[in-house]
Amino acid sequence: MTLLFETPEFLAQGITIAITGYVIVFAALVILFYVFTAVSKILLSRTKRHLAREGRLHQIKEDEIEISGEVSAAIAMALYLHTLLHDEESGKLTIKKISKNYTPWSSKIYGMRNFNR
Amino acid sequence: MTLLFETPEFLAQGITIAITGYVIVFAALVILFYVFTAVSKILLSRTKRHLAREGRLHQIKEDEIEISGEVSAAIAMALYLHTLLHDEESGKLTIKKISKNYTPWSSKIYGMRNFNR
Amino acid sequence: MTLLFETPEFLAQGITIAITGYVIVFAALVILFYVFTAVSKILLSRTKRHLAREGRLHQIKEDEIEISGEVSAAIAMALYLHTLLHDEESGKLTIKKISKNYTPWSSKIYGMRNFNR
Amino acid sequence: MFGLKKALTVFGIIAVLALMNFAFVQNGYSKSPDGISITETQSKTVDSESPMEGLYKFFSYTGFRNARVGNLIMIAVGLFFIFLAIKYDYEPLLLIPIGTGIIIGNIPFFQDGGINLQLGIYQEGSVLNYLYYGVLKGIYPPLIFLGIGAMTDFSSLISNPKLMLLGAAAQVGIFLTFLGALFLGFNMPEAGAIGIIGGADGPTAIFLSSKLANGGIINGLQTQNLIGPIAIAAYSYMALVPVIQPPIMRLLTSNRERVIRMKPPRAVSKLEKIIFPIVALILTTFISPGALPLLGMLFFGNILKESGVTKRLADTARNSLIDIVTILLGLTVGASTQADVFLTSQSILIFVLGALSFIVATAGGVMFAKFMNLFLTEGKRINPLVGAAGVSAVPDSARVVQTEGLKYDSSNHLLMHAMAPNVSGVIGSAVAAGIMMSFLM
Amino acid sequence: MFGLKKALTVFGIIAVLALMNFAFVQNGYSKSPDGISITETQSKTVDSESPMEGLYKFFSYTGFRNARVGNLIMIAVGLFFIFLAIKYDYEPLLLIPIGTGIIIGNIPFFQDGGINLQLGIYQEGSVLNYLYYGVLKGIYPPLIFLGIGAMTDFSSLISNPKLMLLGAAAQVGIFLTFLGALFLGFNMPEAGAIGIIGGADGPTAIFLSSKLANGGIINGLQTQNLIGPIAIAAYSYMALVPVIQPPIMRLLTSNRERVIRMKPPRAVSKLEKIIFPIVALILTTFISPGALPLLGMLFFGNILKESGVTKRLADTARNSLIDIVTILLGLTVGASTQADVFLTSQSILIFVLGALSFIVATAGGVMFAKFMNLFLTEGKRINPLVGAAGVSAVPDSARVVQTEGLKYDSSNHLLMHAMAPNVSGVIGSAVAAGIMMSFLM
Amino acid sequence: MFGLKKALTVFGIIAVLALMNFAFVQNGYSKSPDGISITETQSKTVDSESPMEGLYKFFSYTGFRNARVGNLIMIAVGLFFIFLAIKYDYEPLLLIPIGTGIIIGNIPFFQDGGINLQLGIYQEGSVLNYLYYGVLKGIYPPLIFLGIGAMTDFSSLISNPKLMLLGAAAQVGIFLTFLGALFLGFNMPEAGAIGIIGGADGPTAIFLSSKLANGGIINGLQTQNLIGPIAIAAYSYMALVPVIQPPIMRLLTSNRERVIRMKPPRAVSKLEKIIFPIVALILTTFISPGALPLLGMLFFGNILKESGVTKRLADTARNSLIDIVTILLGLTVGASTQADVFLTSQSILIFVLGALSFIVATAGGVMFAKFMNLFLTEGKRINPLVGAAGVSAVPDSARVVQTEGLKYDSSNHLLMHAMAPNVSGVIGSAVAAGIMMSFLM
Ligand code: NA
Ligand code: NA
Ligand code: NA
Repeated sequence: MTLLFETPEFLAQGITIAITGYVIVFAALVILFYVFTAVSKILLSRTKRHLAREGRLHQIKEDEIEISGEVSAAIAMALYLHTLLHDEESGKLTIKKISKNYTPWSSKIYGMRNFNR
Repeated sequence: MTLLFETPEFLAQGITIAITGYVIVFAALVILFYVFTAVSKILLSRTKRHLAREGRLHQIKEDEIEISGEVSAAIAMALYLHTLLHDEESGKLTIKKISKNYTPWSSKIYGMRNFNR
Repeated sequence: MTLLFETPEFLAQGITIAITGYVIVFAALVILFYVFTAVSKILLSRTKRHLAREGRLHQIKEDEIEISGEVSAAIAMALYLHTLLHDEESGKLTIKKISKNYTPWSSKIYGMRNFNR
Repeated sequence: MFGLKKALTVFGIIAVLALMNFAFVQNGYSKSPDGISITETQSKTVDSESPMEGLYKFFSYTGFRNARVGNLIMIAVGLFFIFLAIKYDYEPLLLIPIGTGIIIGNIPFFQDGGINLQLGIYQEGSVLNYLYYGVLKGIYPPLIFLGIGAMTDFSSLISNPKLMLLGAAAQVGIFLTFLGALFLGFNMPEAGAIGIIGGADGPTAIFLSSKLANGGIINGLQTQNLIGPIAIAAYSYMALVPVIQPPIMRLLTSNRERVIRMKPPRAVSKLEKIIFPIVALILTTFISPGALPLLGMLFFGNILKESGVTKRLADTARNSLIDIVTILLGLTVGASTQADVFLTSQSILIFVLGALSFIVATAGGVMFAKFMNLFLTEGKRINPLVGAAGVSAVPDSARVVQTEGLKYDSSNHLLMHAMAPNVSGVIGSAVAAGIMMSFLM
Repeated sequence: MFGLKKALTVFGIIAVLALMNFAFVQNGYSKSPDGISITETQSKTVDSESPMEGLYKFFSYTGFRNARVGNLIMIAVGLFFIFLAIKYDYEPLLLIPIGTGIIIGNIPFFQDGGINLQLGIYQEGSVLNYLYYGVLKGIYPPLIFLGIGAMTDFSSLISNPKLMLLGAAAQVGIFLTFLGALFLGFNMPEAGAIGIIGGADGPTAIFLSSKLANGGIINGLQTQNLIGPIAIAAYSYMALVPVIQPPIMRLLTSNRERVIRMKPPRAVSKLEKIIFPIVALILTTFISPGALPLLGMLFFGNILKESGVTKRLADTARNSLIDIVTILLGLTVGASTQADVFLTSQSILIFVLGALSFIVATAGGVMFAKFMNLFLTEGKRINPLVGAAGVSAVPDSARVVQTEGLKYDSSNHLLMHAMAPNVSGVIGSAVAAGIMMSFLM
Repeated sequence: MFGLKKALTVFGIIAVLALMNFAFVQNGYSKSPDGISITETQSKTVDSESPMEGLYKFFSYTGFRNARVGNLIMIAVGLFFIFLAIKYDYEPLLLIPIGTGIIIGNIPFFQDGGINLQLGIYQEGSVLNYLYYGVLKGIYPPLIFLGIGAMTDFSSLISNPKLMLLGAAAQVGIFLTFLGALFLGFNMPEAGAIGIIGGADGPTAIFLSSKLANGGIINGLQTQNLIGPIAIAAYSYMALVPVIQPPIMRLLTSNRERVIRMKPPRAVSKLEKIIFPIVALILTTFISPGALPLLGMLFFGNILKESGVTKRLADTARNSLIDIVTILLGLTVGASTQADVFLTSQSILIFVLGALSFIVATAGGVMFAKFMNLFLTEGKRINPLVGAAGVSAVPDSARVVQTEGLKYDSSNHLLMHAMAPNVSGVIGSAVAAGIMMSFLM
C-alpha cells in the first residue's frame, strides 16, 4: 500500500492498523448506539402497551416523561453546585472513624490529638 | 466385604468410606453435643454457686432464665418480619456513600445523577 | 579491635556493629530533630512576616500561639478520659452493620439473633 | 428520531452476521488453515495490506468469528442466572457474580495456532487466570468461612445442642452422592468432590473440588477439573432450595407432626458464646483434621466476633474481606464454565447427581428428626420440618422451614429452631469434606 | 531555643555532604573497587574493625553516598506531584500516591557488586517488587475498572446514545500517536502502548503497556519496559486537562456554537440501567475481545451497582477494593520511575507524544461534534464544546466543558451532556486497547 | 436432661483416648510401620475392607492419634493468649488472632510417610502456607506500617522535637540484645533478628526476621527460621509492657523527678504536619535505606492522612487494609509456632533475651531523659518517666507513663509528652532494622 510517498513498510502497516482500529472503535460505539436506542424503544413501547392495557395511557403524555428528565437535570445541577461548595465535609466523618482506634502495637486508644486536624 | 451382590471392588471400598464417613460426621457432632451440654451445665452451676454465695439465688428462679429466652425469640421474630418488609432500606445509605466521590481518572465530583436511582 | 579481654572475633565485630548502629540511630533522629526544628522556625517566621505585611502582627502575641497548645492538651485529655469510659460504644454501630446481612450460602436475612449480644 | 423498524434491522444484521459465521466458517475447514494464515501474516512483515484486509483480519479476532454454539448457550445460562437473582432474589450475592462470570468466561476469542492473547481464564497470563488461582488453590473458600464465622450467631445451637444431630443426619446426601458418582464411573477423588454437592455449601464444595478434582493427579489417579460444574451445581441448587425442599418435607411428615410446637430456646450467656467456637474448633478438627482450613477459619471468625475485644477485625472480616473474596470467587467460578471445558456429558451427570443429593439430604434431616422423636418425651419433641434445615444452605433452608411451618400453624415460628441444624449442617459438611480429604488424597 | 542560623547551618552541612559525594565519589573510579571491597569485608571475617571503620562502611550504604543526580531530579518531580495535588487539587487520589511512590522509588541504595538488599522495585524479593507484580501482570487495572463500574452512572449515555459517538471520535488521538511513535522509531508493540496515552485513561494505559511494552518479547520483538513513562505521562496530562483543553476548544469553535443549548436528558428507567451494562458487555467484547479484561470488569461492576440486589458488593468494589488497589497501583507506578530506568531520551519522546495525543483527541471530539451538527436539525444540535469530553479523563474533562460553557452563557449547564461522551470515551479507549492487543500481540 | 456426671464421663473418655495414644502409640515403634501400612492401604486397591477397619484407618488420621505433647502445650499457650486478651484487654487485636493461630497451627494431623494433606502451615499447597508467604516474604509488615502511618498523628513530636532523642536512646535495647544473642551462640543474621525484639515493635520484628532469620542462607550463613519465636516474644512482651515497665521506671527515678511538670505542647500547623512525613521519609531513608520498606510505607500512610486531599485512601489504609493484613498476619504468625518447629531450646533463649531487651530499652529511655536534663534549664526539664515511652510499644508504654505520672501527681498528665518518644521509637527501631539489614545481609 502506498498512501504516503515512499512510506516505509512498517509505517504502511501501522497506517493500516490505525485506520482499521479507528473504524472498529467507531463501529463498536455505533452498534452500541443503535442497539441501545432499539432497546430503549422496545422498553418504552412495552411500558406504553402495559399502561394502555390498564387504560391509563391518556394520563401520561410523552412530554411528561421527558419533563421528568428536565427536573432531574435541575436537581443534578443543584447537587453539583452543592458538592462543589461542601466538598470538605466528608472529612468530619473521618475523624470519628479514627477514634475507633487501632495500632498494631496495641489496640487501645490512640491518636488522641486527632481533633486538632 | 460383600454388602451388595457382586459389588465391584472400588464400589465396596466406596461403601466402606461412605459408612465410615457418615459415622464420623455423627461422632463429631455427637461429641460436640455432649461436650457443649457439659460446658453449659458447668457454667450454669458455677453461676448458681456464685449467686448462692451472694445469697441472691432465691431471687432468680430457673424459669426466669428460660423465659428470657422466650422474650428473645419474640424479639427475633419481630426483627425477622421487620427486615423482610424493609429489605431495601440499606440502599439509601449507599447513595450517600457514593457521593464521597472517586474516580481513578479524577478524584472530584462524580456520579451526580445518583439521586435518580 | 580488643575492647573486651580476649573477645572472640565475631563478638568484636558485633560490638562494632552495635556501636555504629546505635550512633547512626541517634544521628538519624538528631538530624531529623535539627531539620524539623529549622523547618518549624522557617514556617513560623514566614507566617509572622505574612501577618506583619497585613499589619496584624500586634494582634497575635507569641504567647497566644503557645496557649492554643495548652488548650488543645486539655481537650486531648478530656477526649482521652472520655474514650476510656466509652470504649464499648463502637459495638453498637456494629450491630446495625451486621443486619445488612449476607451469607455466602444465601444473601438474605441472617443472624437475626444479633440483638442479644 | 429512531424507528422501531430500524432497530429490528440492526438486530437482524447482527443475527445474520452470527449465522453466516456458523454456516460458512465453522464447518471443519476453517479452524486450521485460517488460524495459520493469521499467524503468518503477523510474524512476517507484510509489504502491502489494505485497510479492507486489516478489517478482515480483525474480524477473525472478533467474537462473531470465534463463537461456538456452546458459548452462546452458556451466555444464555449466565443471563438466566442474572435474571433469577434480580427477579426472584435467589442468592443474588452469588448468582450475579457467577452469572456475569459465565458471560465473561464465554465471550469468544481467538486462540488458534497457539496464540495466547491472555484473555481466557485458562490462558496463562490473563487476569482471570491470576484471579482463578484463589479458586484453584483453595484460598478463597477459607477466607469466606472467616467472614461467615464473623457474622454467624451460634446461640440457637448452643441453647439446644441436640438439634445439632439433624445437621449431621442431613450429610447422608454427601455420602450417597459419592457412591452414586462412583457407580456412574467417576474415579474415587472425583466422586468425593461430587458428593460434597450434597453438603449444600458453596465454599466447602469449591474447596474440596479444588483439592480432589482439580485436573491434577490425586493419590495416583488422574482427575478432571470439575471445580466449575460442581460449584455451579451446588450454587444452583442452593438457590433453588425454596423449590426443591417443600415437596419432600410434605411427603415425609404427617399433619400432626408439622404443627409440633417447640420450646423457645433459652438465653445464652456471653461466656458460652466465647467458649463455643474455641471448643468446637479444637474438637472438630481433632476428629477431622482435614476440615482445618474451613472450620479453623469459621471458628476463628466467630472468636473475632464473640470475644468482644476485636470488633473492628470482625467487622472487616464480615464486610470488606468477604465481599472482595465473594466478588472474585463468583466471577472466576462463573468464568471457569468456558463452554469447551464445561459443556460435557460429565457436567450433566454432576447436575443430576446434585439434584439427587439435595433430595436425599433433605429427606435425611427430616427422617432423623422423626427418629429422634421416638426417644423424646411429649414436650421435648422436635418438629420434623426443622430437620430439613440440616442441609445447611444457610439461611434459605431455615426460612423454608419457617414458611412451611406457618402454612400449617400460622403462629408457630420455627425459624429460631431451624437455625441450629442450619449452622450445624455447615460444620457437618466441613467435617465430611475433611474426611474425604483424609481418605482420598 | 533554636536559631534560624543554626537551622541553615544544618541544611548547609547536608548540602555539603551531598555535594562532596557528587564531587569526589561518583567520578568513574568509585563504582567497582569500592563496591568489591565492601563485599569482601563482609564475606571474610574481619579481625579488627573500629567503630570509625564501621561508620565509614555504613556511610557507603547510605543514600548520601549512593545518590545520583537522576535520583534527586526524580525526587524533585515527586515533590512537585504532591505539591500539585495538594495546592491545586489536581487528581490528588492519584498524584499523591504516585508522587510519594516516585520519592520512595528514588531513595538511593547500595547495589554494587550484585548485592541485593531487597529494597528497590526492580530487586527480586523486595516488597515493592512483589506489589509491582500487580502492575506488571496487568492485574490492578481491571480491578480498578471493577470499582469504576460500580460507581459509574450510565444514565446520561443511555438517555442520549448519539453522544456516544463523540467518545469514539476522540480516540483518534490514540491512533495518530501510535503512528507518531512508529515514526519516531519505537517498534510496533511499544508504539501501540504509547498510543494509548491518547485514551486519557490511566488504568487502560497501564494495562496495555503491561501487555505490549513490559520489557519482554512481544510477537517476536524485544520491547522495553515503558510502563512507568507511559503511566506517568497519562496521569500527568489527565491532571492537566483543565490547562490543555480550553485553548483548543476555543480555537475550534465559534461564539455561536459555544452557546448552543441542548435538550435536557430524559429520565432513564431502572430496567434500562440494568440492561445497559449487560448488552454493552456482550457487544463490545464480541467486537473487541481484547477489551474483555477491562470492559468485562467495568460492566461487571456496573451490574453489581444497577442490579439493585448486590448493593454490598458494589459498595465494597467502589470503596475498600478500589482504594486498596489505587494505593498499591499509584505507589508502584511511582516507584517504577527509578532514575536509571526512567530518565532516558525515550521517556522524553513519550511525554512529547503524550501531549500531542491529548491535543489531537480533544480536537477530534470537538470537530466530530461539529460534523454531526451538519446532519442534525435545529433543536437537536450538539454544543461542540461537549465533544472535548470524549477524551474521557473522567470527570475532569466534563467539568472543563461545563466551566467553558458557563463562560459564554452563564445559565447553560453542559455537565449532564458532557458525561455521556465522557464515559463512552472510556469504553472507546478500552475497545481501542483491545484492538491493539489483537493486532500487536 | 443431662447430668453433670455424664459430662465428666465424656471428658474422661476423651482424656483416656488421648492418654492411650501417648502411652501405647507414640513409643518409638508406631511412627514408621503404621505410617507405611496406611500408605500401602491407599495406593493398592484393597479387596475387602470392613467399616471397622475404615474407622481404624480414619482414627490414624485424627488429631487424637497424631497429637504430641508439644501440640497440647502450644494449644494451652494459645488459649492463654486468648484469655489474656479477653480478660485483661492486653493487645486483643493481636493476641486473639495470634492465640487462635497458635491453636490452629497445633491441631495435629497425619504427615507420616511423606503424605501431604495440605493442612499444616509448612506444607506446600495448604491455605496457611499461601497466607504465610506474606510473613515469609516480608509483605505484611510494610502494609501494616502503611495503615499505622494513616492513623498516626505526629503533632506531639513536631511540637517538641527534642523528645525524639528519647526514642533513639531506647533503641539501646536492640543493640545489647544483638550482642547477647551473638554471645549465646546465634550467628550474625540471627542475632540481628533477635536484637530487634528490643525495638518493641511487632511488624518491624517480623519484617527483619523474615529477612535475616528465615531459614535461608543469609550472607553465606545458614540461618534458622526464627520468625515465629521472635514475633511471639515481641508481641508477648509488648502485651506485658504495663507489667514490665513500672518497676524499672520507679527504680531509676527519684520522687522529685517523677513530679516534674512539662510545658504543654504548642499547636502545630497543618502545613507542618504535611511537611513532616515528606521530610522524615527522605531524611531517614537516606540515612538508613534498609528502613525504606517500613518507613517509606509509614510516611506514605501519613502523607495520605495529612495531605487532606486523599481522605478516602487514608481511611481505607487505616481500616479495611490494616485489618485484613492484621488478621492474616496474626493468624499465620500464630500458626507458625507448630510445636515441632517452635518448642526448641532456641525459643527459650529468645524469650529470655527478649525480656532483657525490654528492660534495657526502658532503662535506656529513662536514663537518657535524666542525662538530657543535665543540659536543660529549669522550666524545660523532661520528666524522666517520659523516657520509658521511647521503647515504642505504641501507645501502651505512653499510657504506662501517664498512669505512673498520675500516681505521684494526680494532675500531671504526661500522655501528650509521652506520645513524642513513643512514635519516634517506632522510627528509631525501623532505622535500626535498616542498619541491621545493611550490615548483615
Ligand atoms: Na451442609
Ligand atoms: Na478515552
Ligand atoms: Na521501637
